[in-house]
Amino acid sequence: MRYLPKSPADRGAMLESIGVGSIDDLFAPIPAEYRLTRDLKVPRQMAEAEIVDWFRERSRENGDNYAATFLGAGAYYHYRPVLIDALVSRGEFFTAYTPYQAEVSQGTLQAIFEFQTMISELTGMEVANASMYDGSTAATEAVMMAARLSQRRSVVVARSVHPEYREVLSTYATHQGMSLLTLPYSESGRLDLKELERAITQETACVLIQSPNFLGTIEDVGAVAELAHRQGALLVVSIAEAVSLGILEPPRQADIVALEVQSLGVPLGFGGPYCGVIATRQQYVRQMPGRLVGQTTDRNGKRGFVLTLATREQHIRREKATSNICTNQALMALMATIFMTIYGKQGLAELAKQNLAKAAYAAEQFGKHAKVLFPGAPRFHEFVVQTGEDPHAINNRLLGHKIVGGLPLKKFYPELGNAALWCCTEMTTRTAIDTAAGFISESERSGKSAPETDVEEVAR
Amino acid sequence: MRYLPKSPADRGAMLESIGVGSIDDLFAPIPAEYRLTRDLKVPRQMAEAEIVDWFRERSRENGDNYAATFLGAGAYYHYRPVLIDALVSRGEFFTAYTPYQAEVSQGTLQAIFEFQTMISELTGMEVANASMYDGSTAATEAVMMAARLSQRRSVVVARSVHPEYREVLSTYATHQGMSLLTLPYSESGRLDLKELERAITQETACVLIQSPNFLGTIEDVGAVAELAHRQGALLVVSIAEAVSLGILEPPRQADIVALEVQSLGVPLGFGGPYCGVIATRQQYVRQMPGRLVGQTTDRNGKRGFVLTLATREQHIRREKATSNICTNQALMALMATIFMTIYGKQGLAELAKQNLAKAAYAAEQFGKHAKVLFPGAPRFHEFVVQTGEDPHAINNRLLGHKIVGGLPLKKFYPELGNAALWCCTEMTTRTAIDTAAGFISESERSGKSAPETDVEEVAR
Amino acid sequence: MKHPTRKATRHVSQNEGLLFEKSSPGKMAWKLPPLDVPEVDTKRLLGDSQRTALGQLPEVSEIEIIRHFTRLSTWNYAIDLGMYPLGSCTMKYNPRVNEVVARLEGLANGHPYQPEKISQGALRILKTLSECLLEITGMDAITLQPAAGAQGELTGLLMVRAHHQTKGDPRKKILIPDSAHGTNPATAATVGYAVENLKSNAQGMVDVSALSAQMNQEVAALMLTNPNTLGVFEQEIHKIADIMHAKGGLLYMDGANMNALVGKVRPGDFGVDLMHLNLHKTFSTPHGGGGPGSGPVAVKQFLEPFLPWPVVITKADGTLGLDYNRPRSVGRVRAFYGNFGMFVRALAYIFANGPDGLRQTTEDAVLNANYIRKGLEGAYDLPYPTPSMHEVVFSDKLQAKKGVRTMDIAKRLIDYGFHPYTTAFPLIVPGALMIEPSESEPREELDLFIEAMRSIAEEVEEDPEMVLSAPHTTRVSRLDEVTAARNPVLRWKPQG
Amino acid sequence: MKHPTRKATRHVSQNEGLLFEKSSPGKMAWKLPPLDVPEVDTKRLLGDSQRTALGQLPEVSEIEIIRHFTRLSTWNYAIDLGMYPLGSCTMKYNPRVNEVVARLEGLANGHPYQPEKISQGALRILKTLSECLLEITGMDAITLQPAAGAQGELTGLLMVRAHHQTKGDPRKKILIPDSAHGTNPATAATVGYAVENLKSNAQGMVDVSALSAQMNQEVAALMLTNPNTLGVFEQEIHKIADIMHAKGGLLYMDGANMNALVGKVRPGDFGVDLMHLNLHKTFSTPHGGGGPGSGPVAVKQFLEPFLPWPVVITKADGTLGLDYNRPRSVGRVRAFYGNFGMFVRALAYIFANGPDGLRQTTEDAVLNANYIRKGLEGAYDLPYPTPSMHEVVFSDKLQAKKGVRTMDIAKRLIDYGFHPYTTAFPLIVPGALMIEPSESEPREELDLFIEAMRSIAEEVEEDPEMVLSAPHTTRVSRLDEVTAARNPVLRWKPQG
Ligand SMILES: Cc1ncc(COP(=O)(O)O)c(C=O)c1O
Ligand SMILES: Cc1ncc(COP(=O)(O)O)c(C=O)c1O
Repeated sequence: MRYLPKSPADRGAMLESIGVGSIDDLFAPIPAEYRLTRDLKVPRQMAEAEIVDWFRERSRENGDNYAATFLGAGAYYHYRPVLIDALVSRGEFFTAYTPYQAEVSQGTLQAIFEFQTMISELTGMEVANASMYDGSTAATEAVMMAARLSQRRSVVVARSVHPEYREVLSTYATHQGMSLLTLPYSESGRLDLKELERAITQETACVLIQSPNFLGTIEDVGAVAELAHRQGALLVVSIAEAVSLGILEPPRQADIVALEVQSLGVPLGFGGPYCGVIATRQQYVRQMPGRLVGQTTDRNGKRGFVLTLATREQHIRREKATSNICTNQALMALMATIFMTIYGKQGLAELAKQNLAKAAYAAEQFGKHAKVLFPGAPRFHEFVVQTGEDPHAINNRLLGHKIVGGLPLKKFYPELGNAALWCCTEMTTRTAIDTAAGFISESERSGKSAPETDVEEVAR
Repeated sequence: MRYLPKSPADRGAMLESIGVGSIDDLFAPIPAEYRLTRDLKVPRQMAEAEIVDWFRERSRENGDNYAATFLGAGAYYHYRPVLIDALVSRGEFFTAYTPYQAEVSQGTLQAIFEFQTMISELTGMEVANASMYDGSTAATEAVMMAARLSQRRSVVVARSVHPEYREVLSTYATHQGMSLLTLPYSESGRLDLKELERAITQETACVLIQSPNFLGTIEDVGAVAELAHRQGALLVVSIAEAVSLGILEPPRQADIVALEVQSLGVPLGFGGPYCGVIATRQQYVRQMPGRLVGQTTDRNGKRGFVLTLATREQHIRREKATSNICTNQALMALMATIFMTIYGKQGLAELAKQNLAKAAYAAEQFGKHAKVLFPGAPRFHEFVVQTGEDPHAINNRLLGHKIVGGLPLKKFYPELGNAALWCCTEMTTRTAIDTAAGFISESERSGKSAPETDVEEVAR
Repeated sequence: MKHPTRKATRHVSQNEGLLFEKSSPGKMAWKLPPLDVPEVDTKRLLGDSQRTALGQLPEVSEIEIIRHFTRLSTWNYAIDLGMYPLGSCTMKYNPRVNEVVARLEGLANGHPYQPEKISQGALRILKTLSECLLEITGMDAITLQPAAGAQGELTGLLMVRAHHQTKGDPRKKILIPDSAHGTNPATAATVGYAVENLKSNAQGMVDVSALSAQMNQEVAALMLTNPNTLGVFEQEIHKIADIMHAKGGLLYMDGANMNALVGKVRPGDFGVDLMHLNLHKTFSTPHGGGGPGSGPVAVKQFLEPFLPWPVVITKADGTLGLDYNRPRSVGRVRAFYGNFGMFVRALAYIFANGPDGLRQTTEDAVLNANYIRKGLEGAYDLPYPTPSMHEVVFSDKLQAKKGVRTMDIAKRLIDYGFHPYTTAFPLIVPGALMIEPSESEPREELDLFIEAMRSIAEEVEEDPEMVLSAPHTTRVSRLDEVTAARNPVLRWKPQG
Repeated sequence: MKHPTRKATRHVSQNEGLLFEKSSPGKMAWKLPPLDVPEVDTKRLLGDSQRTALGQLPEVSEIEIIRHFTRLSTWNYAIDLGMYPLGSCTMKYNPRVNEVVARLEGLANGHPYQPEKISQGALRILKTLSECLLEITGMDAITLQPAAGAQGELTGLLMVRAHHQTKGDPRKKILIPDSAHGTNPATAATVGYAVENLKSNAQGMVDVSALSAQMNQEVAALMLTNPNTLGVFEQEIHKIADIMHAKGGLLYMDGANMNALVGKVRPGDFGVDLMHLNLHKTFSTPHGGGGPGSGPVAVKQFLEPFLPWPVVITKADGTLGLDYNRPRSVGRVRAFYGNFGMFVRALAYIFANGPDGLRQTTEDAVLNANYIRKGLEGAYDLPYPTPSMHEVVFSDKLQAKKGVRTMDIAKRLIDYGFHPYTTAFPLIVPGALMIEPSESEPREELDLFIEAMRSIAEEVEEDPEMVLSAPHTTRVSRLDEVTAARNPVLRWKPQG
């Protein structure tokens, strides 16, 4: 087998030096009755060329030749500068372990320190950790952290938070005896502040909102923060689209920010690996989950970096740890670090502005033919369009033109009827927007409303 | 501009420290009347994404989705193990210069030393150089080297040497006052030995043959060597398909071997960059062109490698140098080194054997319908097929099935009529062979012989 | 260095500051294509939500970025550079073809919500990998959703809980051996269980009679690592399973050490009810300096209804789809379908190996560990003489007499050109040296390792200070972790 | 080190033997797909031509190959690690996007003989690059075929020869300034010309009156590097051209130093008849540890008929094609069409820059060289005080008094974390230090370089032995080149 660096002679000599007659002697501790005496039924050993071919075929079956996509909803298609893969493909980065041994891991450690710094700047928080699994678990762990900090067990969640994030929160919270109260969005697509005021009590550990939220609207973070803080509750803000922070005021009033950084240079990759991160105030850092890198000095006073505050973590604190997380998403955090470095202060603002402009144009074009919901609040690069016809049907026709339409929302928000969430980024060309607008216009003009059963479920 | 690491402030401060008022002061030595006062008319600065898109478009126009190719003729489509690009993409390799400063270039130097060793082994020669531009210039320079060694000026060349190699030789030889005599191939597709015997004289510096030759046949190197050596001429053997050496006896009787190593892991790349190399006997090394790496020791007796025997080269010897070559094809030599390491002793033999088997099968299938020329001599993985119809026409139909047919030979060997040179490698599937055989059979059965003028010139 | 090593030398290495220290206004590494839609008035669109300042993000050029991260990278040790014998981490070769296939256009750019009809490739990968992992573990059903081992544990314990709840018997406790990894108790706590410690016996295995005594109707499951963190196979695994099952408890296996078992024995065959795998250990996906990982959970049939949603199904028309309609499911543990990129890599690894390669891999991993064990016996204390599988745990008992502890030996190993082993784990071995070579080490590298470790043992006798003050060959000397934790500096700030 | 540097430190570095020393029968890194056609009897097919033994090719596994070449790579200095101020080499940033586009399927796998109708993409690249280079040089026609600068020179001189021959006036000599690169005279000799040296004047420029005197009907051309190898622009270029043209000679320009001119001045505008470019210098294609390069030759219209075949043409139907029907052509200088992969990269570089970027690049290159010159004045002898363009040449005159020569200073520079400059070239400067920073260096790196060079100058005064015995920080100390040349060991051989 080509990955194994041994010749038959090597194996023989090693067995001899160990003092056993055969390799099976080393497996003697396994009770004989359980030992496998047959080959595993997995595909036969394949040549490299065969492996590449097999996956190429899968890639082709997976829409590798689509011209445009209007899908967002927590996973965003941005341009990934080629520097990212060029750098993360260096073996010294991607084949290294967690930097436990600082003296031979300064590369990873310094890069994480830079990540923590940039995320702090981007979110307007004081500190950030080294990463969480993704945006959904970051939001969930942020809520747990808020519960520990506030010593309270009730959580108020906006319904405009990503539905799958809410599902994850619910999974985790259920078994911790925490109660979740989900609040509706208002006419403007924002969390209903009146409902919120009523819902928050002295028992409320925190309020969880997302901004821009799942419906594309930007929440009034200041107002929510005030209502939360008035009752001693913390505010946790989840952000699924990190590029938005290039042009949107960060949620400085929040106590904890849970960010998904996929859009900063991490491939869409059919949903993962992505990279969550938690940022917060300095004072809360000892309740923060996840790894942290800190600056220190060596014996000669030279600057260096180490993993620190490990007493929060499972390998030291075991059942009393702030989280069970161990392996995290370091390589994706490195991708994001490189992405943020490439765009920098100016570029990130310009990038976000292009996203804003593309979506504004698209909303305007679509709005000529169909209803763009929630016009009352500002948005970044996603918006909800309501059509007469089921959006699955429109999308099916668009697919024929190699364009993937917006995400039909019926599954998550049935009350919105024939609505879909459309997203534009710097990758969305005017041509694609105009084409999609054409299909929507045609659908509306012909007054189509195909029965849903005829339509393939094009979004899950 | 994103490649330039300067801020406006940096530039200002630097000008100030130099003591000039503006950048244009530094360009004062250029007479004013010649200075360009307008923008160059080249495309405007493009974003990285635009650049990628532009070349993607070109890639698509360049047959990026073809299922199979039967083209060989000096450029061979073999599988390139992914390790090659993973390793040569390390900046330490591809962004380094020629290893002039040995103490900070041991990586490149050791790799070249390994290349020289493997090429020596592969060709059956004693020493090999660090690389030449390609197979054609390697053959040409080998002939020049033979002329220096023999102190003679006449060269005998087999017509079965790659036509473009012969063109290059002719270009170089013309202005050196060397005479070239081109000898025909015999019935078997090999150099006509009787003609050779007659042609070689005491004036003959060397005989140049290629094996396997351009027509796919393996030359009788021993017999040619004997005839050459009998008259004190040297034998230069050009090898365009290095993979053949996995299963073919190397030309040990040759004095100089000029090899093209493209097929050892270098991409087809529309003809370049490829990588030539010259191998020879130890005693001839001081007349060898190109760079050489030698083993030595440092001040503590530790093994190390350096560029050596530089007194042969242009930067020391100027007009008396063995060649004008300076920059060579180091990175391609590294690719070949990695390729040879991956396949190794056993793998290279097996690889060559698969090539042999594929071509044998194809020749058998094609031979059922059309005439396979030169059956009298052994061949490796190329063979000439003669059809009733112009092969351009058959190829045109095959193209419609995303298969690129063999190379029509009329341009190079008009005497062969409707002949084409077909090549199979380990990449050629049985399906592709059967499909092509089907088209040939169909062509022959329908007795087609379309007038050539109707047919697009599908090969150049 | 007293004992010179054949393994490493010192060489000139580039310094590099923080990115922020290289930043200067107007430098840039980006350019956007011209905007093809009308410009917008940001203020008008965003009002108060408009951001005015982007803080301290750096401004640098492309070449500076290449150099910055290239230089940083050269300060790291990595599998690509040499043996990385971290016990419990299975640092094996990360095949390059995995990286290539994971970056294929349709896989790297697939959107998780794209229509099923253009997602058949990705779904096929999920399905094929699932089938392979089930065959390898001997289990019946699987979820690929968990992002890492710890989240696999969590998913597993949620299913344990759901199982007991469904039976109307919500239990309270999880038994965990004292040798277990920290994520085990941390996970149990996260799921709301009380953790009860299980003491190991003198062989480093589960004390079966103690287990018998501790096992009762309150216990939901035993979380067992097998081979355990000493690298020891639980030989009485059948008894353990029986004890658990007899009292309605489940046997959860932490599969972090599957590299000792693949192709040789299947947990599903020896009584395990559910388990997680670490694709980033056993199945060669790269660690990436700390992640990503992937922690699929495989279960026996009776637990299948509790798997997180969605699950991959074959639809009536033969195409693949995702089923969200799973009323008894524990729910979702992360957004989308898991760390898909790792599935691609793990499957490519399985393809490259085939059944024969997988078995040989396991055999070589065990061979390597035993070779090291043999090579170091005598020089280091072996607290548990029980046969080793894929890793071996020594202690610093002999060296501690000279005041040298496992961490010191680890640091000194760096000077010999190696990444250290795992220190101070498992907790049942005071001063542990936990060594896992994996199958990826040639004999040559193992010999150098043994030579280095023996040389250090001699140094401890002759010149302990040399070891205590190690490393001596790195660009920074030993770093002050205490101050780092006492006054945490977790981000760069502009001077002044 | 007496004067510590901020630029570099020492760090642990892996040793690695030769591949052959790791080989063991039965190890492998390859696997072929199953053969889908019948097996063949090799002996029957090949007879005596069958090979029986493959010699000493190594047998190793994949992980060993990755480690071998990764370890080797870490022993190299590279542009990606820092400034690489080799004069005359233009070591600039090699953009990563170039590498990506050069590897696109249709370009990387395009066969040189594939039908024109599926080669339109490649031909379009040839054409677009040709147009850009013609605009940049101010010339009329171009060939991209030459594989490197030296082959460009050869192609150019062949055209010079063809030009004179066509006129029935085959000339015999080429004039070459004494400051020229070795390839110039070597090429002239290869083409069968006699070389006549042209002495530089006190400013390091062509001595115009000497040129006048030497120029006659025997002289085919002057090969001029401009700026020349001292980094000096030939200010009397118009006179030089006039002198050549007046006597029927041609002005050939070695364009190795085009990085000083692009976007600021065009050789075609100042009297050059033909010239070559080095895409691997001016146009950012990577040097690859010694190649590949690419040396296009651009000419004035009257030389167009002599260009090597084939040339790209636009056909009647608007598609592109290759024209081989070139009766007056000098012929072919290599197989196929040149180093196509380098064309892709060079064009990507031009696209990334645009007209403004190209000009700014040139300005920054000249700015950097002058900044270094200013920074080192006084510390090192400047033999020619003429203004510098993109590079500056000092001499070791001051240091030679202490017995320290340019090569010693170069080796010491390694300890300061830099790759040395070019030593001992051009020949007109005894003990030359030829420094070309290129535009890719940030001010920070230039300051460190100046600091290092000044520090070395001080060391020469205080402790010359420190410099003479340098480098001190590399994994090997100074290597014995004399023995290497005397007893050449050019390949590994098995022991015994
Ligand atoms: C035995 C054991 N269990 C669990 C884990 C946790 O796995 P992960 O880091 O993937 O969350 C580890 C990881 O080191 C481990 O070694
Ligand atoms: C001035 C000059 N001319 C010619 C050459 C030769 O170019 P190449 O190495 O591409 O053949 C060089 C290369 O260093 C050079 O510096």
